Amino acid sequence: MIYEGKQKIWSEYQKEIPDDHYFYVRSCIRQSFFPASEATFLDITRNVLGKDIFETEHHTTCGGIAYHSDTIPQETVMTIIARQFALMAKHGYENYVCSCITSFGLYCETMETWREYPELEAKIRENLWKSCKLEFAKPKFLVHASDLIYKYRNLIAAQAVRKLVNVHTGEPLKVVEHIGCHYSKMFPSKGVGGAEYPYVLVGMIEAWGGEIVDYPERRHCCGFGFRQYFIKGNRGYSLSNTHKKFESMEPFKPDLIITNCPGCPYFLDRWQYVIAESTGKTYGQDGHGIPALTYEEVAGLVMGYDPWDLGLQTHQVGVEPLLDKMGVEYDPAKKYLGKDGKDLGSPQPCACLK
Amino acid sequence: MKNNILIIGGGPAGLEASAQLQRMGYNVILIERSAKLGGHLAKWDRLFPDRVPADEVLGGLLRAAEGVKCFTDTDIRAINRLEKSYNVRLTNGITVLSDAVLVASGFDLFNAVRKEEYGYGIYNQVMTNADLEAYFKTGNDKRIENPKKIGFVHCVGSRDEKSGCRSCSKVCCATAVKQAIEIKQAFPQAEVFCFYMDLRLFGRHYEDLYLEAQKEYGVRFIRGRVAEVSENYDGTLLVKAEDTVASKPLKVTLDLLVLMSGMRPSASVKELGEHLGMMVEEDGYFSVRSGISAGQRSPQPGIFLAGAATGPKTLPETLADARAAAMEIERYLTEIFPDARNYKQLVKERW
Amino acid sequence: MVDFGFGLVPSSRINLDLFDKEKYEELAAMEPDVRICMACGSCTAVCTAGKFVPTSLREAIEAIKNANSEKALQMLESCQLCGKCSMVCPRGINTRHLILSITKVYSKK
Amino acid sequence: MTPLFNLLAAQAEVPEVIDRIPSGFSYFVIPFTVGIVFFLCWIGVGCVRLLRAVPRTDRLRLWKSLFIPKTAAKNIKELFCDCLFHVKIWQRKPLLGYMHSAIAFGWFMIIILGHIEVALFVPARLNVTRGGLFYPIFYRYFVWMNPGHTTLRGAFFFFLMDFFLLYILSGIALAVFKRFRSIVLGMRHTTKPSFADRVSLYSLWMIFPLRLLAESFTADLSGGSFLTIPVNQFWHFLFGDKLWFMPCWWAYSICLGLFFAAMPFSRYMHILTEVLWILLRNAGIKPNHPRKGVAEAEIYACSSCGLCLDACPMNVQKKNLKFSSVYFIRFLRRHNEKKINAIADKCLMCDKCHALCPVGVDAPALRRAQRATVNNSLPYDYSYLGSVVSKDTVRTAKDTGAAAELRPYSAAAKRGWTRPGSDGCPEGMVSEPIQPYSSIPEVLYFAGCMTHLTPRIIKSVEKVFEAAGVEYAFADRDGGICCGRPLMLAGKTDAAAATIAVNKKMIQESGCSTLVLSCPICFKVFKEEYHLEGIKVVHYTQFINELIASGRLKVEKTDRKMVYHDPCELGRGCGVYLEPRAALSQVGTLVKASKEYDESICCGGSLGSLTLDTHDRTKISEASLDSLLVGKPETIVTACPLCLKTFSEAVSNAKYLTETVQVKDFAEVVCEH
Repeated sequence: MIYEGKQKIWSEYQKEIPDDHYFYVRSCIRQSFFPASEATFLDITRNVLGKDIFETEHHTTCGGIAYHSDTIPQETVMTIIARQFALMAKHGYENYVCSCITSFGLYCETMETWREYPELEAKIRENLWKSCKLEFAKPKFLVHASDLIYKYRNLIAAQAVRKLVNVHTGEPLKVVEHIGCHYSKMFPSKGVGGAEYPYVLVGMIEAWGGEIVDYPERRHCCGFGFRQYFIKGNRGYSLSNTHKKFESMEPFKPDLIITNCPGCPYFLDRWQYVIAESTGKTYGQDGHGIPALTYEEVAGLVMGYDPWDLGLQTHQVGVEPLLDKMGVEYDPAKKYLGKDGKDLGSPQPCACLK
Repeated sequence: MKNNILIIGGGPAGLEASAQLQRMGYNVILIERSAKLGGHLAKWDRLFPDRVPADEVLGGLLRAAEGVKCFTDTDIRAINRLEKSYNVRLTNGITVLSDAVLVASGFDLFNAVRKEEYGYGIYNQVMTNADLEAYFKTGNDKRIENPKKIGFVHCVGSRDEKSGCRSCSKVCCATAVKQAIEIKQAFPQAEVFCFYMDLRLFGRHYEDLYLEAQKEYGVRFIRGRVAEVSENYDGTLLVKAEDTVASKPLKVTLDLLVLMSGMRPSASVKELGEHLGMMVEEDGYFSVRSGISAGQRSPQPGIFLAGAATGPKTLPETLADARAAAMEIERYLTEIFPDARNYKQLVKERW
Repeated sequence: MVDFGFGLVPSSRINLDLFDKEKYEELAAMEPDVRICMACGSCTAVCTAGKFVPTSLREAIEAIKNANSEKALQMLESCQLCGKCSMVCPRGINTRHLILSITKVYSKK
Repeated sequence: MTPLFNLLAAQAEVPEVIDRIPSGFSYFVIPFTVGIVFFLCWIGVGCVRLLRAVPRTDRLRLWKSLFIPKTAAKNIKELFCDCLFHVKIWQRKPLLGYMHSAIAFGWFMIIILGHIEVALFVPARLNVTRGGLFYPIFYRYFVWMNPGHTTLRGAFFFFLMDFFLLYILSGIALAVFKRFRSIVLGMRHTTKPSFADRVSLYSLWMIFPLRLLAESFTADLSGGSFLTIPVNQFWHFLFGDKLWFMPCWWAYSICLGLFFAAMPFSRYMHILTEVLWILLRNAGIKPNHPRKGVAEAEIYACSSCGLCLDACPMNVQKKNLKFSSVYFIRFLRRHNEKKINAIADKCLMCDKCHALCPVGVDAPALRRAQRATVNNSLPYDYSYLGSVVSKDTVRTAKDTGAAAELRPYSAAAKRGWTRPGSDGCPEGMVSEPIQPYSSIPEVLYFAGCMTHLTPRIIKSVEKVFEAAGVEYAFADRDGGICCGRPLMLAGKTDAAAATIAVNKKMIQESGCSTLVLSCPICFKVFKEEYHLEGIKVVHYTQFINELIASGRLKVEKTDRKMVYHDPCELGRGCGVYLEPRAALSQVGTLVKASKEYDESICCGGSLGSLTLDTHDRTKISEASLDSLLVGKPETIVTACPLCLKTFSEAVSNAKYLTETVQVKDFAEVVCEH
């Protein structure tokens, strides 16, 4: 690989990311699967870096899942989005940051559509007024939460207590980055680094001392694909897509997968379990899997958060080997204890996946 | 009658035209922005379909153009139209008063970096047709060390609206087949694949070249455009395309991938256009008086065009075009130009 | 092993890395014309057997080059060697011998 | 002048011939004896081995055939005509014929006469124990004439012997001459002799001159005639009385010995194997393997005379000479599997070598058998044939409504195959089986695969039928299946059988009384392999000729100059030469081709060859065209879709740009008049 070549491309796909004052919207999936990730995001940005990130309990889903599953029409989803924008305007913000890639893609799609068809935007305005008596203003800047962490990557690095380095060998950790398809494949110009060699996560890894892995199926979808997963009969396709990615990254022996999408960490994590249990194949060292983390979790780790506070126990693939490599001290006994210290109950041990 | 004629561009078209015009007794001034005459021809090793050495052809052109006043490393600073002729100031300080101007600004090769998905400049084992010609000329390129499997991608930057070129570059198919044969001659054990959308082997003997590639060299032609290239752990390339004949997606591991960069309008077109007040069409090439009956005449009286300045052309087409331009200039300078009184009238009627 | 009610789906992608060069060269030595097919499909269009079951020399050649000799054989097993294809082939491929040769080379295990 | 019976009586007292050497033996006979003994043993063993390889039923067939008067007569006739007089060669190349018959017949007579002499004069010597094996051969050495007692009878034999010796010598002379200038005897190419061939060839050349020498030396003692006596006197004149005749007799014997010893390994073996082959052939026993059993007799019957070299249409290119039948058979003898296959696949199966073979060796059949050994075992799946039904409304001159659609799909469906809306049949659906024929047609017309590539044939045939008011059904209007002949030609005999069975059913169900075919390839196989009892199988040339003859079809004669090309499968294949010509001479004037009838040159498009490439085929087409164009015809008429297509393409080659000749089909031409 010729690194300079990539830098040239990356330099052509840079977007303006304001430094502060954001209206934050959460992700349906992440709230339920990785609640700690969003909490960590807010904690880092607000408390550690002292940024103004506002969120309101009145915001709803963006409707993306329903939309991509062909259960609601585009106008409906646009009206929902319009309402979110209205909330942002109401609270006097013009920078919009969302935690979900599906939402991010959908916001981009919506704004592009409105740009192409102003009459549609007018119609949505009308819909929103009729339904909620609200007026909306389009955000001046639309970014994804990972864009923001990318923006702050060096600030974070400055406050980091450890690097993405194997403390035993001194080697940088081999990291696979996986961006959500809807982050930049639909609108390459809207993502940092474009669609072919996206930079948003690479930037973080480089800043935090890790080494990025460039494997053939890097751009391939994690396998979620909405319908492919929601209909059980199609799950084989979803699984096969994930399998393809792991087969492709295997020779590079990655220590960790970092993602910026709600679906990806979930599927890259859970499908490893399914592949292991149904075929006996595992991809990590000696029977372990490859931990698939969110960028907030990785950020949390380098900044010295307690792994269990980061919710790493909610992953199917055990993170302990990673923590050992990074020299993160943790208390195995506390793994399945909730905030107030009461036992959450530990999962059944797996037959194949350690 | 020693009219001055300024020829812009020292490639095959410029050289051929200047040789012809000089023979007709005109006073030819040839300017070339780069340091060397010959344009792309100077960088090429052998030419399709008969694989004649490019140097021989160029040598012939240069010999024929001997005695022509020519300035290399020279560009145009400014042009202003006098009543009939043009006053041209060159970057080397010289000013030329020329009665006719021939624009032979040629073409640029498509910058393969623009097709990110092919990874040119990013993966070690990806090169362009020009790189390969250079290898054939010099015999050294760190990317080529006994490759076992080699792929050629046709239409890189051609027939691709996303990379800003809807039309066909005309020469790449034949070049690809020629290079496939040559690389196979260099590495007889190698497997060679050509990924094409349509094989446009229109010229005489081109089909023979195609047949030879299949029959004698076992080159595999796959109808389908490479869509994604990525690098394997061992540095080899994983190439994905569709075999549209079998209508199935396809993947293959290659040691070397050659991109057939197409023809793009020369970068100089824009400013030249401004200097000469000449229109450039949507495709970026100069527009002509009439694509059929006046392909060498620009809309501007006294300004002529030849070669790839008016769209992709093969070498023989370019040379023929240059000769045609020479005839057009001769006609203009004898029938229209001299008649000072009715000049405007004649231009209206005959230009 | 756990049964989840769904599993990995085999890829339909052609993998040219599985192409058996030696066998192909054996075939080409027997009938060099296999190299010069340009996939025009004339053979398939006139095929006598093709009227009743999928029979296509063009597809067979394609299949072999795409490392799928089973399909190639299946595409030819109904052939009656009537020779219409040899009459219409623009490249003058010796189709009947090619068909026999393909069957010879690829049906022997 | 004493009457003959007195002479016979006279012999009683005074023998006419006296045993010169009482022992009746001399060492010089050893080489010959050894040779002939070895040879006889070889033959004996060979015959036994061969007959044991032949299946029992065939063996019985052979014995029976010997006693069936008809075949017996045929045997005798052919034995004389083919083996001794070489009539077949006479007919085509008289000089060559003379050469062969001179040597064969002459030698045969000398042997016979030699034995008769011995039988008459020294009968005791016929006994093997007393040298019966060699005595008659060297008779002239062992005896001398009782001076003054020579009779007319003796002189008569002397004369005959000398006469036949001379006859042979003339043949030998020609043979020697042929070695160097074969063209004079009408052969452009001759076979390359193998080592054994050379040995026996040269010894054969030597045998008779030496015999002349030897006998002439002893002519004054043991008698001679117009040839030997003068020579004898010449010797005396030359060397006086000292004649060393022993060396000559030795040399003579050695040559004979050599010849017989080398014979089994040389082409000359055919002299005897031909006999066996003729018997087997006339007994109607066919080879089912290219080498074993009957085939062995056949391949050893080949005289490698090389007539097939000139016959073979591939000989237009020297490089292809090595694929001629004579070499094929040579390799069969040598069991050279690789070469055998290569040659077997090249052949066009035009059958010309068979037609012109003086020994009647059916090399194409052997090649097919050879192909079968390789290709018959190749896998195939004809399960779909089960669903092939033909359907056509009977059409008469009046009714020309389009035929109902035939679409058997079950096979396709079985293999889960659907072709959207193919031929009006909805995707994947199987049109319900339809009754094959709406009413019984008088004539069933089967066009065949190839004819569907030459629609003009179909159009013309239908036009002719309608003009003649023929009630007919079109068996494969919507395309049927192959006739099976191409499969047979490729050696896939089982697959062919499967195909044939299906077509046979379809035809019998039609209930037609006559089956008309426009493709000779189909015609041959329908005639020979289908056994359609009660159905007349005719080629459209025959059928149309009949229509014209019977006046059902009116044609007017023009002075259009035409040449007729005999398609291999129709002419040599089925012996149809005259009908097409008869019909054509009704509509125009026929000119001759340089090679026609059973000598016509294959058009090059033949399905017979498996490996011949386009370039080689074009060369053959050109040779064939050149032969057809000698008479400067306006039109080349042929009666085979393959020939039609091949010629039509060939005349458009650069080579014939100047030619204005047009290529037409038989029916097409008939239509035009």
